[in-house]
Amino acid sequence: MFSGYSMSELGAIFAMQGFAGLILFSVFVLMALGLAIIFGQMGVINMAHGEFMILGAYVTYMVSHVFQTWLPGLFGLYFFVAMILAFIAAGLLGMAVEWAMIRHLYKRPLDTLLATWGLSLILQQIYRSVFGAREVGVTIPDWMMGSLPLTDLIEIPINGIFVMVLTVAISAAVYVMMFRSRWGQQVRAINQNRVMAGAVGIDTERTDRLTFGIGCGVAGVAGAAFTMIGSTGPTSGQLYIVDTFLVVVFGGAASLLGTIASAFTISQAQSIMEFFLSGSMAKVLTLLAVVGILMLRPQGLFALKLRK
Amino acid sequence: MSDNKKTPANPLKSGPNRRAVLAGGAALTASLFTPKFLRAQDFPTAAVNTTGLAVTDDTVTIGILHSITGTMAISETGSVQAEKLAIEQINAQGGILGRKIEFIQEDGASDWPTFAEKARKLLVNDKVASVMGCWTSASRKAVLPVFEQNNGMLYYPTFYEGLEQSPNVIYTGQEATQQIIAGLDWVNRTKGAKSFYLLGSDYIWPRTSNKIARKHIENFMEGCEVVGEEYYPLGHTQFNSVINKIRLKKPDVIYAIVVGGSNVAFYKQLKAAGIDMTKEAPLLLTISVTEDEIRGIGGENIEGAYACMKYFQSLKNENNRAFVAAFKEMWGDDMVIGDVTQAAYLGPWLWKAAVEKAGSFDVDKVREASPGIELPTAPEGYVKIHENHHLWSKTRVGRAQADGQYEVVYETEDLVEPNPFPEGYQ
Amino acid sequence: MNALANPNFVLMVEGLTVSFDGFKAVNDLSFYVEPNECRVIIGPNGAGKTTVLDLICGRTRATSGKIAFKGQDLTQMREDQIVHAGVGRKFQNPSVYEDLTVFENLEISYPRGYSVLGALVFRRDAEVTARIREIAGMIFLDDMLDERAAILSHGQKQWLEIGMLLIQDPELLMLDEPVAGMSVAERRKTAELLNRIIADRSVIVIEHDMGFVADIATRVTVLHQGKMLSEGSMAHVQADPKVVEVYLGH
Amino acid sequence: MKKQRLFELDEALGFALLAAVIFVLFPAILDDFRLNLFGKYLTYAFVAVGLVLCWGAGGILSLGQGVFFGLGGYCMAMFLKLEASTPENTAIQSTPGIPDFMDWNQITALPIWWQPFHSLGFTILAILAVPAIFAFILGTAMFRRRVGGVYFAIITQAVAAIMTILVIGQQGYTGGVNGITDLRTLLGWDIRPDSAKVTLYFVNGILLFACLFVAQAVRKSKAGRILIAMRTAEDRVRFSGYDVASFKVFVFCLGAAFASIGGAMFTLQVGFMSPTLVGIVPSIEMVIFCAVGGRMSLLGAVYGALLVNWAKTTFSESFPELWLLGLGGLFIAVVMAFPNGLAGLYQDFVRPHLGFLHRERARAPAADQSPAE
Repeated sequence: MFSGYSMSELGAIFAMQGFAGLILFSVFVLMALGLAIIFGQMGVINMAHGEFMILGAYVTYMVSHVFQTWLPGLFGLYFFVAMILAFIAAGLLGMAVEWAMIRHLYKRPLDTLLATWGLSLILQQIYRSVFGAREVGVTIPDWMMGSLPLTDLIEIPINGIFVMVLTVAISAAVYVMMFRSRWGQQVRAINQNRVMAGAVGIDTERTDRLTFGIGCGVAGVAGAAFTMIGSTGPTSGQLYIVDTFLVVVFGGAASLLGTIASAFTISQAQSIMEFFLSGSMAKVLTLLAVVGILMLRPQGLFALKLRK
Repeated sequence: MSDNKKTPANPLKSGPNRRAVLAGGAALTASLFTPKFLRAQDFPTAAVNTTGLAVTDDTVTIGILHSITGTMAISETGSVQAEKLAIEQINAQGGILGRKIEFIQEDGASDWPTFAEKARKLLVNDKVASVMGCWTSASRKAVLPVFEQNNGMLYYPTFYEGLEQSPNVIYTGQEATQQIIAGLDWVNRTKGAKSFYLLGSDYIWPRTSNKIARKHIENFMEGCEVVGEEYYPLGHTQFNSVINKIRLKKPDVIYAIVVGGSNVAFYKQLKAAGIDMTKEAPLLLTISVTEDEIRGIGGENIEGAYACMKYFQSLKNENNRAFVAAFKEMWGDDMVIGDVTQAAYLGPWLWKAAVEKAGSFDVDKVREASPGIELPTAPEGYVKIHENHHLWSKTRVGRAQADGQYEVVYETEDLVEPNPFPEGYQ
Repeated sequence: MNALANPNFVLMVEGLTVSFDGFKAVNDLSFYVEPNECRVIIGPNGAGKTTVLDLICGRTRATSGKIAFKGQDLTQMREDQIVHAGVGRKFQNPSVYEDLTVFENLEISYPRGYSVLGALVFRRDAEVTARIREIAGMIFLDDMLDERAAILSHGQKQWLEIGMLLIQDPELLMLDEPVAGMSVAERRKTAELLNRIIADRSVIVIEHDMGFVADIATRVTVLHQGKMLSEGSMAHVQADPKVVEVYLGH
Repeated sequence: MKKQRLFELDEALGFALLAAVIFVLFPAILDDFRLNLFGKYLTYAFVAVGLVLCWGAGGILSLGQGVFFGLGGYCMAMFLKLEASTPENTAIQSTPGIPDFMDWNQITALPIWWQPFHSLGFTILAILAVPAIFAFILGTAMFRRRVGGVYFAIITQAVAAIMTILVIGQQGYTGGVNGITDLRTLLGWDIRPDSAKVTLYFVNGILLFACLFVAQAVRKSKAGRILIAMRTAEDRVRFSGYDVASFKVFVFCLGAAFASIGGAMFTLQVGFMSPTLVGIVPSIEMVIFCAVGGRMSLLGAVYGALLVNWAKTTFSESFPELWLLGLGGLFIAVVMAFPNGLAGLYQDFVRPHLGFLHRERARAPAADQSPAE
């Protein structure tokens, strides 16, 4: 398939395909980070993760309208406001859900799965009632929708760079929170031994709620960012859920580093296969490979071998 | 943001702005249609309804069967709205054979077995005289045996892949050859396009349409070739790889039949990757993006792309102006109307014309009367039902504007004959 | 000498090592258990006592080393195969089936119908019932056969689990802290029970209660940080200065 | 110590009551259309019964039961489609005699793996064997490596996603999104008229009872008790000499075969099979049927499937926009407030008033404890 192209063309294509893979990688990390926090640290399966993301997208949509109406001069910057508000909105909803539902189910992880699935249906219907059944069009500031021509052949999409920068920033923030802050210490303590953590004076209820809220908040930011590349509709969240879970499980649930590594592996595999095969087959083969590897290595790529 | 608020939760209650709608309907009627005020007593129920349909002395009941929940609700909402508008307008004119139309709305819930179940319910339990409904081919295929077995009448609004001709369905949208061939010829003739990259969501309509496109390009268009053909799963949201492949192949035309949520992702990523469609290098031609879809994609992201279908909201004729005005009166100013919405609007009117021609609600008589039915009042212009139950219609090419509307740049001179089983394209 | 084939020992452990992410929980451990011997393993917390039992019964896989039971290499066998070979193991925390009755708990351990098909066609015949009654008598639960195991006291659960092992009549019985958490009365009854059941089989016991150890042990192995610190009779071990240092220093 | 019986008195009465409801009550009070709908609901009950064994008894939650339902459904649909695709019926095609969707996809000869489905015998065998073999491979791979709980759930969910994409993507062989439609006769017997649907309803009911009896027999055998034992103390079972994985594989295969029978009956009753029955959403909905009925109770699962689907039809006829809220609320309510579903409500509120039925039983059976996790 490469006959008839010059070396520079091929080089450019491979560079751009590599970049496409990196964008996909960033998207996967963004999708999965929130879930990795919730699933990895709390053992809760949040099937409504996609709906929390879409909440972030709808917040972005509303903020864009507010700016268009009242602050047209600052429209180019609304996206940053939208992401902060998306984090807050999704985070608060997450904390409310934790309080009302999840905290009663910590000992029954499979039941959290069913309950949060129910939640996702309810959220979908609420979105549909509030925002309509149709997709909404989120207007992205012009500066974010262009591309940077590097050479004649290589063009780098700015929104791709934006997603990557955002991914790095959020990953770094999560890392700092998990491994450098008191909260992170408490979360990890609770993850290892809930009873003991409570006994040494950690407010496990508050920490749980905060953790769940932060996980959902990160999902909200991801949703806000995805308005640049995807659709915003009541059921759009479901598009992400399987990929997201596979990334987290493949990485080894308890490990944030594992999540990032698995996002990298899956995205590169999919991106390379997409280039050589048809899109549908690439997807099937990627999923098959992930499931196959998980069967051979159920603890995921980066799980620690623990003494039981 | 507010269209759903305007959707009446209970279909039997009328929507808002009833008076305005009636006025709109009346305007349409007055300007375009010579109303024949038919009185019910001239058509005794026993005579016009010999098969036990839900027809009384002053009402006739039909069904509306679309998804209002699930993933397809995004697309089907417009069809429901258009069908309700047509029913309101027909009732404002005095109904059909002096009988007001009442309707029972069922939710197919984007689930094909549910469509079949609801279709059965409408035909068997509710005995509706006809059904306006379905959107995806899969839902139509699911209900088709139900309609054939129970002898119902379905008005199906979507442009689709063809390869079907049921005595129990009137296809008010275009079949694939009607929609595809004129557009390909046009882009070759006026833009000099020689190489095509075919892209689609992975299911039967894009695959069949691309098959027809490929056959046409390879067999009937001199010196033209297909340089790539690619399918992505429904709901796929990452298109950077295919965009790179397109760059590599440098086609003159990207022929895109992406649907649903994937559409939004595809056009946003295309724009972000620096492929400016207004430069038309490559040119993008689609048959799957109506004004409805542009709302989700954002006009600024698809500006400059060409779409090939039979109807655009911006069509400049009296019928369409009245239709658009009435539609916005009923459902709100921020509504847009796409090809399928317009085709759905034709359904009740075509049925009315056939019933009146037959002088009966009986499905067999309506079917017999249907071929040859003309509708000069159609927003898209004159249409006529073909022997094969599809519509003769013109095909048009529109260029997407930043405001989300299409500017019509081409329309076929004559009506294009529907040809659901095209020779030479199999 | 091929230690694996030596018929004088029921169990041989040689050079046994297991590491978790570099941490060697058991380090180059060797010991031998003779027929009808009661071996008690003692040692401070974290010495690797439970891990040794896990390794023998197949719950944890050895990094290196050999474990042979009557000439069979246990390191290559599945847990259930090890059980069939004649090794029984009781867990530290009583592990019984709380949703089932005492009778059903014992019945599941009855050594017949191990395969799926066998379990489907298994019939509760007179022989099974008689044997379960006999064991229930031994473990002081003969009047509780129809109770759900969930309502048993901690001590009764320990007995039940011991009973579930007894019904299989293993040649090597491994008990992890069988009297932990028991009342004085229960403890006395348990000692009596253990003394009865260790009579005609080899037993490995992990225990902290030195009085209890002295009561039952044939030989004692002292573990410290995964390694063998001392081995011999109770008196020998108690006199060993290394052992004294570990325990006093602890 | 009691004698082992297949049925306790109250269980026997429960079975008899369900039989009365399915075989007498419904046909008596429902018109043909509704009866056909309930027949469709009953096909989901097969899946729910299988899930009671896997999830309720064995603690294995599969979110991929739709795959097995679909495999059974597609096997049956392939047979029916071949029967419907006679050269006379398909004369209009470029290659007469093959299914219409193959012709649309330029396939000119029947694929080799479709050939055996000309035979009803082979088809019935395939309906039972294909899902069981698939479940065996999947289960062996996972249970041997001790994948369980949440991981198993997510992996089976991914399998459902893969299956859907595959079926849709290979539309020349599977009919794609549309599925396999326009099925007409079974060995010349027209399955479309109402009279045929009524017959199929009874066949369906009889098969469901056959599955219920098998499930009851498994539960009452030592294997059933081992499953319960595994749920609370898996290691203890393992160190009592059982190969735990093989028991899990067994119930998983059994559940898969039940689901598959349900799928085949679905195809017969509804007249087509499509990938919407295979994917993630239907798979999770099938779990909720089971949860509503009570994950421990075989009969509860049947009532759960009937109740949820009946509610779905009724609500979506009257309040389509509220239906999702209702369904979502049902999920949450069942998990939070009624973890044992209908069967739990029966145990707590009805059974105490029926003391005479179970006087001989000393204590309540295992079903009233909280769900295992």
